[in-house]
Amino acid sequence: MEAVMFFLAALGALGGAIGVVAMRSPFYGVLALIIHLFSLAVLFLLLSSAFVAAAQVVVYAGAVMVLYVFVVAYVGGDTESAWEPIPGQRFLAPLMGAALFVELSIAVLSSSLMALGTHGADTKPGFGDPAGIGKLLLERFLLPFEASSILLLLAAVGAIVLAQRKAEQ
Amino acid sequence: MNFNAPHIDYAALSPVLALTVGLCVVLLSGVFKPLKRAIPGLTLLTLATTAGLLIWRWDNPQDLVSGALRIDDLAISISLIAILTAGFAVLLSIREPATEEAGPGEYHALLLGSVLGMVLLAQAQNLVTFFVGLETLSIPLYILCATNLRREKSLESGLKYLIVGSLGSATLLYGMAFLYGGSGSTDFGGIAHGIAQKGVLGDPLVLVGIAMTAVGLAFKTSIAPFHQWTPDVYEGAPSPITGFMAVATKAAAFAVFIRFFDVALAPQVDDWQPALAVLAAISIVVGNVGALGQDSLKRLLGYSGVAQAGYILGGLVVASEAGVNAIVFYLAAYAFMNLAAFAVVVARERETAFGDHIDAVRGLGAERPQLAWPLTISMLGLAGLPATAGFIGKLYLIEALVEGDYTWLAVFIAVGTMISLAYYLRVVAAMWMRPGGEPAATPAIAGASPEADPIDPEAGRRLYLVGPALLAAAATIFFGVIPQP
Amino acid sequence: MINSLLWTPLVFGLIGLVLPHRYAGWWATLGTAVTLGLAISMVIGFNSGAGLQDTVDVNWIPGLGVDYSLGVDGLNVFLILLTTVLWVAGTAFAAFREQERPHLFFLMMLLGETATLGSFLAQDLLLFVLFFDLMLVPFYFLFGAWGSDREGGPSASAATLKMIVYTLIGSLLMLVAAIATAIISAQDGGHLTFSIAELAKHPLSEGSQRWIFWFFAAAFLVKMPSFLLHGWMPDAYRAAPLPALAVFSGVLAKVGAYGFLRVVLPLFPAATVEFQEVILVIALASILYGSVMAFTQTNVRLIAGYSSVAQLGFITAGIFALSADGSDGAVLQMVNHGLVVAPLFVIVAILAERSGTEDLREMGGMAMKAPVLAALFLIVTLATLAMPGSANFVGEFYILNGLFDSKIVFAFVAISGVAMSAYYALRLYQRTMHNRKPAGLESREINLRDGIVLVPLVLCIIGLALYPQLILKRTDGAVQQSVASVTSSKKPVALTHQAQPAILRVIPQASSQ
Amino acid sequence: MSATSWAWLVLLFPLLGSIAIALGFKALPAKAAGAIGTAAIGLAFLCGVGALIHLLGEAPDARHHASSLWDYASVAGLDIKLGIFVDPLSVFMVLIVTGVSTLIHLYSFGYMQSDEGYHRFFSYLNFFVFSMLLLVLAGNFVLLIVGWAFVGFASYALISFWYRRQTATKAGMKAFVINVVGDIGLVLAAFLIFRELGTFEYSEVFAKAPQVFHTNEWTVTAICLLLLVGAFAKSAQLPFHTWLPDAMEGPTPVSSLIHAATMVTAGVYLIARTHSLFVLAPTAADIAAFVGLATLLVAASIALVMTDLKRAIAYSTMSQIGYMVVGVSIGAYSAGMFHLMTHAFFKALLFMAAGSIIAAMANEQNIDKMSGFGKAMRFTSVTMLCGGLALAAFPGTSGFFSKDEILAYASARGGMYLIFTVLGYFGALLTAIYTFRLIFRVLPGKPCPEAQELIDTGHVHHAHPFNPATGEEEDTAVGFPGAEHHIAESSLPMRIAMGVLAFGALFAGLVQVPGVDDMVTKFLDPVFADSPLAAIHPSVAASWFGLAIGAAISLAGIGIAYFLYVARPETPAALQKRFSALHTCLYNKWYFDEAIDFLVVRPALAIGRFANRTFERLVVDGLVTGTEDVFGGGGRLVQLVQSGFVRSYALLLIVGFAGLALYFLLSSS
Amino acid sequence: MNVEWYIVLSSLLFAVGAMGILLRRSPVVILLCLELMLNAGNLALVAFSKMVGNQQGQIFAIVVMVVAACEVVVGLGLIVAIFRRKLPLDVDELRELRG
Repeated sequence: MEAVMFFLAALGALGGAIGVVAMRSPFYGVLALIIHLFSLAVLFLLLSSAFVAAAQVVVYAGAVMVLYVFVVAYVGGDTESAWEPIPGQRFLAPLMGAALFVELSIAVLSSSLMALGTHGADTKPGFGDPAGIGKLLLERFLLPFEASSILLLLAAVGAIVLAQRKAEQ
Repeated sequence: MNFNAPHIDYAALSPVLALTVGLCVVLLSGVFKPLKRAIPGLTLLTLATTAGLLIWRWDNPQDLVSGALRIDDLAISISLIAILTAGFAVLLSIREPATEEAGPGEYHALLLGSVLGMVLLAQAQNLVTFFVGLETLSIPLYILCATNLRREKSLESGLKYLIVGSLGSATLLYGMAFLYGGSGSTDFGGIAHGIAQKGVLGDPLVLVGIAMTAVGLAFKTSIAPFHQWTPDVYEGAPSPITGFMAVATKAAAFAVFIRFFDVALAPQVDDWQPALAVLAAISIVVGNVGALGQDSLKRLLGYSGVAQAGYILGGLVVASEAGVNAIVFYLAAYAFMNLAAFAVVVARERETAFGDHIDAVRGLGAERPQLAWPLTISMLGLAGLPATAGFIGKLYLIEALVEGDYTWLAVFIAVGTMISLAYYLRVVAAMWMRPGGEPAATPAIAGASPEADPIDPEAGRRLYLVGPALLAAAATIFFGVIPQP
Repeated sequence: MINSLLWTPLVFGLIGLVLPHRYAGWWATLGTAVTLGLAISMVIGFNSGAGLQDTVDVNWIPGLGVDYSLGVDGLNVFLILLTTVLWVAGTAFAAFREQERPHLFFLMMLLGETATLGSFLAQDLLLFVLFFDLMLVPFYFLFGAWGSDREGGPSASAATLKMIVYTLIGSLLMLVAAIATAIISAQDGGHLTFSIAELAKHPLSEGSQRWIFWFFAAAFLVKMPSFLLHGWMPDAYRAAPLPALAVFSGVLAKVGAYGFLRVVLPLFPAATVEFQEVILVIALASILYGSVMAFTQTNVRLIAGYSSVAQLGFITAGIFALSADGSDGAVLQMVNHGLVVAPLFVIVAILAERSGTEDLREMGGMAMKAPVLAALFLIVTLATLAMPGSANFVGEFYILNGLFDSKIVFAFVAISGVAMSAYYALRLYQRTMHNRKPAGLESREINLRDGIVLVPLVLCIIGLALYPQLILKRTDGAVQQSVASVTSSKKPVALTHQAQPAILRVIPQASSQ
Repeated sequence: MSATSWAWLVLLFPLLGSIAIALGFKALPAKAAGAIGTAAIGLAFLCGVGALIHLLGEAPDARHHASSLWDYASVAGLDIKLGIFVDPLSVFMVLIVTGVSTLIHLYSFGYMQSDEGYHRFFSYLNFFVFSMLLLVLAGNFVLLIVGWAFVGFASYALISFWYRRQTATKAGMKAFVINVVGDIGLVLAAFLIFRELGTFEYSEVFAKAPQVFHTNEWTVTAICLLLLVGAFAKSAQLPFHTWLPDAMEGPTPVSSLIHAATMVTAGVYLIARTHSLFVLAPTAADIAAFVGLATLLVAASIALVMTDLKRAIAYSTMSQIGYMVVGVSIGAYSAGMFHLMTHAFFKALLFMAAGSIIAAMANEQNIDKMSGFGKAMRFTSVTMLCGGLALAAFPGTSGFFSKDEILAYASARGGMYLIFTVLGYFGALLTAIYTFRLIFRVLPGKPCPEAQELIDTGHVHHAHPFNPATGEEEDTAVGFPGAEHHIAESSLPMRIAMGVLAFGALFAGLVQVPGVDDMVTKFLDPVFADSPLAAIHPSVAASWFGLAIGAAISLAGIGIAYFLYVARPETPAALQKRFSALHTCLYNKWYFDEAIDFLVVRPALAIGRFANRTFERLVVDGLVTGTEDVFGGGGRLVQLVQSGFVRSYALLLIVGFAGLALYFLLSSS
Repeated sequence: MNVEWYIVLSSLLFAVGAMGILLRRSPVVILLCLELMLNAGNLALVAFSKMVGNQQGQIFAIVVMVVAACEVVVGLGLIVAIFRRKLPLDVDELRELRG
């Protein structure tokens, strides 16, 4: 069952990802990404990370994607031409993509780390649930947590600075 | 389930807190018209307070907030460099069009945000803080680069920086994930412990993780071949920001580079040492030859930054105390030299229609000696000529390298310096010597263009531009003569 | 005392910045004169038997083991005097003329003097390197900003850039080498120090010496410049303003040769012995090439420039004879050559003012109404060609005698340079002063202002010709010491290298009879 | 006063004179300069006499003294002092030099009167005398080299005295460079001496040499050969002689003093001075003798065809020095020195006479255009005849005794050395012929226009001043003979000088008549006592037999000359046609100039041009520009990659990442 | 499923995202691809978190989500600014800065 779920979710994630890369129109790209994100959430669940999966759905698929959709709607989702101005890019990009994948896979598969070949450590129930995450977040990772809130503030300020009307003068 | 609030030593955390508070105050002041004029002052006050608090914590190393941060002399000195640079940037931003475009409150808040990221980064000792700090540093900079919204170049630089920067961040993140996987911990100490204990020393997973984190950090420090954003972004961004970015980003990134590689990855030192040495050598060559023949001063400084990053990386390669000291000294020296240069560039940008083209400083020696001298000293210092801090910095680096049996890299530094003279001295020649060729017939940006910024013919006399320039130049000389005051 | 000697010029230069334009030159000249006075009193107080004296030694960068360490001994005492003398002449010569931006010009001149004195005085390896590099900065400005562009050639700033980059290759490698010397020495047991005397006590292993030797040699050979490394010289010499060129050619080139004696011989004795013949070949090539170039050149500056190449070749050969007399002669010859080439450039300046050209082919007959100028020039010429009876001859005599004793074949080749020097020096004199006067060329007697500059220099030449012992006597002790470090390491090497080229063993020693 | 003090004074006066005249060139009137110069040399002569008297008052084997002023350059085992060495040989030379110089100064006092470089001339001339005295008085090899080079310089300065003549400056350069080659020979010899003996001092060298060297050991031979290079260059022996004829560009008194009487004989002096070494290296001595002989014959043969009056006499000088070199090399030291003395008298005299005639010809030097001066210039003709007779070794004149003494010695030494006697007499025949060729061409016959003018008006001929070598017209400013530069025997000082010399030329031989007085030999004997060769003496009878043969040959030569140039004046042209190849060869001076030009000068200049035009540009500059191009090219490549496409930046980043990861993967294993 | 599978999947996603950045010219799509890469990192983090049995990786993943969101916001802001400035929304046409 878990294997089936994994393959389905993996297919979804991969398909979404390929969709993002392959779709000519940004709009379809955004939709493909949403599929990808949902699939990822499933994978997270499979990895007993309920809170992360939830956050993924709410934050990403919900909030962020909406922003994307708005922006794409605002700037217009022109499809991009197939013309490639950079010589060699067409050829090198997939090559390097493949190289990356091969190298990373080798790193993983040839690793002597035994745990990789297992289902993971035996976790207590409650691993990855909101309570545990929240506790960890507020105890050990208090500072990064607070810092990321400031980061969010800054990003918001930045978005305003960049997108404000004044720029059109 | 009981919740134990972590122990927080507010005294030691005070610099970070002060910065955060200052950031909010500045942001809010932007909203109220009467307070707008006070914003640079408030920003400077924040920076000064932070600096004071940092100095207060000198020689008192300790871990903070469950080991997320570590405040020690390395962190403090790097933070001080970042704050000093930010202070200069504030001064240089006075009357900068970008400030007006973005709104002074937002502009300065973003600047402070970036500084906050740097301070965090300099103190970070776990992967999460590291990543957040890095992003807190970068994201405001992406925005600040683009703040001169009327200029296409500014937007272009912001976008380029964002895309490549995020790519770098993603790579870094992926590397961190591998290291976490390999060692089972996100703390630097834990990683070192994990690598050493779990028998994954030399494991491909860990090594590729190291490679990816190295790429991410090399990107931030402008090490070739991950440097390509540098010249473009330097050229496109508003000059005060470029100056800030050139120095502070590099300093903060090197701080975490040191901490991460010399602490967390110390067990793997034999593996990453040669790789980083090669990267340093490539940077030295690429940066120096790339700067040859550049007409844009900022671009030239960008390439020079690549080369300088290569030099500094040398200090990291040897993974010794001497190396760390050398890096810190060199970064401080680099800060002064670059700030002097950028102050002059800013002044000339406003004063002439040539922008940052090298023609803008032609004949400066006769016209504006108060600007020509700082730029000259800066160039000579960057070129590593004696009696400047640059020379002493190189001295420290070379000594560390030779001591660490990386003499060949020291030779690379020497050869790189030789090449670099060709472009640094070109700037000096333009200022003091008879022009070799005719100045460009048309200024880089024609006066009538909508993108042109207003010309301020008095910019070369304004204290807030000349003062920093002279100050930085004086410091360059001072540390060149008395390196250990 | 030694501190004031070193820093007086710079202090005067900085004060001069606030004086009115008119006085800048004279103030600077005063500064150099004061320095000269200090140098003279130092020479008078010099005790030729006492080794290093007047020392100053302060920790400068404790973390790196770098000291601010100065001192005077036989090797540098007269080079310092030479420096101060030539700087007075050069500065006064410049002060008599209208200079653009005089403040800066004279500041750079004086900074140059401080840097040069510093490199002569430094007893700390790193301090030496620092001053060695620092010397370039003022001359970069002087050559680039006050130099003249050549028609159809590179501009002054381009030519100067070439010079700086070229000469700095060596210097930067030397920096690496200097640091390596100290660190390797410290790793062999001992604390980190750059003191030359300390380092000399613990020579490095032969393997390290080998590469470090070449790094130093590269710096010094470029500076001189020697054959194949002189590519920067023609353009820079053409561009340079003559007062600066006079001191540059007169003093700075000697720093390279001095470096061999001060640093290379004591610190890297094994490598010195090993590469003796290589350096000698370079030296000979410099002599021959410099001479040949000098007698086909038509630009008067370059004749002087290439003759310097040849002369520095002699000096190098003398040092690498690795015998006391050779090195004695080399030191003497450094002073001599400085005293000769500086007035030569002053004369070139005077001639160029009268003829409006620096091309030998367009000159001639200038002695007509200028007997005094002609006489001064003649004396300088004769000293240039090392006329027996001049101190230059004594210098060359010592050099060649040293070479003759150690490497006879090299001596025979080197001495052919003497004949060529006669030709090119006289050619320069004849083609400018004698023969028919081209139309439009003015023959005018030297004026008082130039006379004040030139006559004392010529008197120095004459005085030294009468009593070269003045220098030799004071130099010998230090030179013996410098050479002794090599000769002591030479013996085992000589034993292991039985298979010397046959030609070097042809002449049996007198003592075997 | 000791002998050395006298000697120091001998050195002092000319030096002071030179400096005084040089410094006072503006203040002193012309006559005062001449007077000071002449007086300085005169005083030096008197001091020389003082030294002579002092020496004569001592026992013959105690007649050598050394003295030094200060350490000149004495460190590192070299001990070079500013020291002099006084012995009969040096005093003998001092007396000849100062004596002849005084007379020539006197002559110049008149001769140069109208020259605008009058001060310069006397300053140089005094300096020359100082240098020459330094050369002969030097107490060690280094100081010898100094004097050696100083005279070379003085010679250069005076040859190119009229420096606006390109021919003069060229000749000066040639003389100087060849002399420097000689200097180098001496310097190398000094090095070798020092290497073997550890000293430069004469006394020590000569004392140590016999103990250290075996006879004919190659070291000592090398030393002697190197010394010979110096000697030959200075004394214009083959193949270093080419500068001497060209040196005639200088004013005539200079030719007379430097290039006839004194400087060019320095080589002879050197060989005599270092005879202790030559005794140890007989091979080198023989080489010297044969070179001397060759020079003697070659120069004499060239003198037969020279049409330039001064150059002909110059070749004669070379030839006569050949005799001296033969003399001192084969062991006839006193005879060689004696010939040096007599030659100084008669050759100086001949030049003076020639100078007068050339002045009368308004600088024309071609003997083909001269005739009839016997009537026009009586005094000059008579003195010229005196000089000519002495040169031709007319019985009873000074040259007669001195030359024959050398040849008699050669025959007394016997064996191979008879060659010198035989060929020496042949040379004497040639000498007599060419000498009287000149005299018969110039003095008798129908006066040429210039001579006629002198007879008619009492004034010398005036023409536009021109360069006799090129025919180029000259302006009259400084550096050329002045407009009135046509003094011909009119001035009293000149007459006095010529008169005294004529007397010397005729009668100086009487001091050394074989079997009668032998004054020179006796005086110089202590110097050469250490040489085994000095013990060989031709018997008186043999000497007189030689004299008789010499007289016969001299008369025969004069007779042939009379036959050719007076009795049958058309014969020379016929002979010239008959032996045109030989004549061309002689006329071109055996092509020595061309050979040297081809072998030395051209290659050197070609190398120089190659270095300047090709090597410098391609290799030296190429090294620079090549490096520049490499880095510049690298820069352009970097900038090309910096294409502005953000995606290509990303690509490079990924490539770098892939590379780095690959490295780490490879290093993991 | 073994953790390996997740990691390999995440590296595949990472590679696809990187390829997208290299191939696509619309800044919006490039931002999407950046999201892909960050999410690949998240997947790896979460998988490793499961593997080693501590939740630090999950915390990290959450923080990464925040960061990713920030990047998106800023990126989209830039895109809007560029659009307002009437510049082409094509990264290849923004190449005034080069050399």
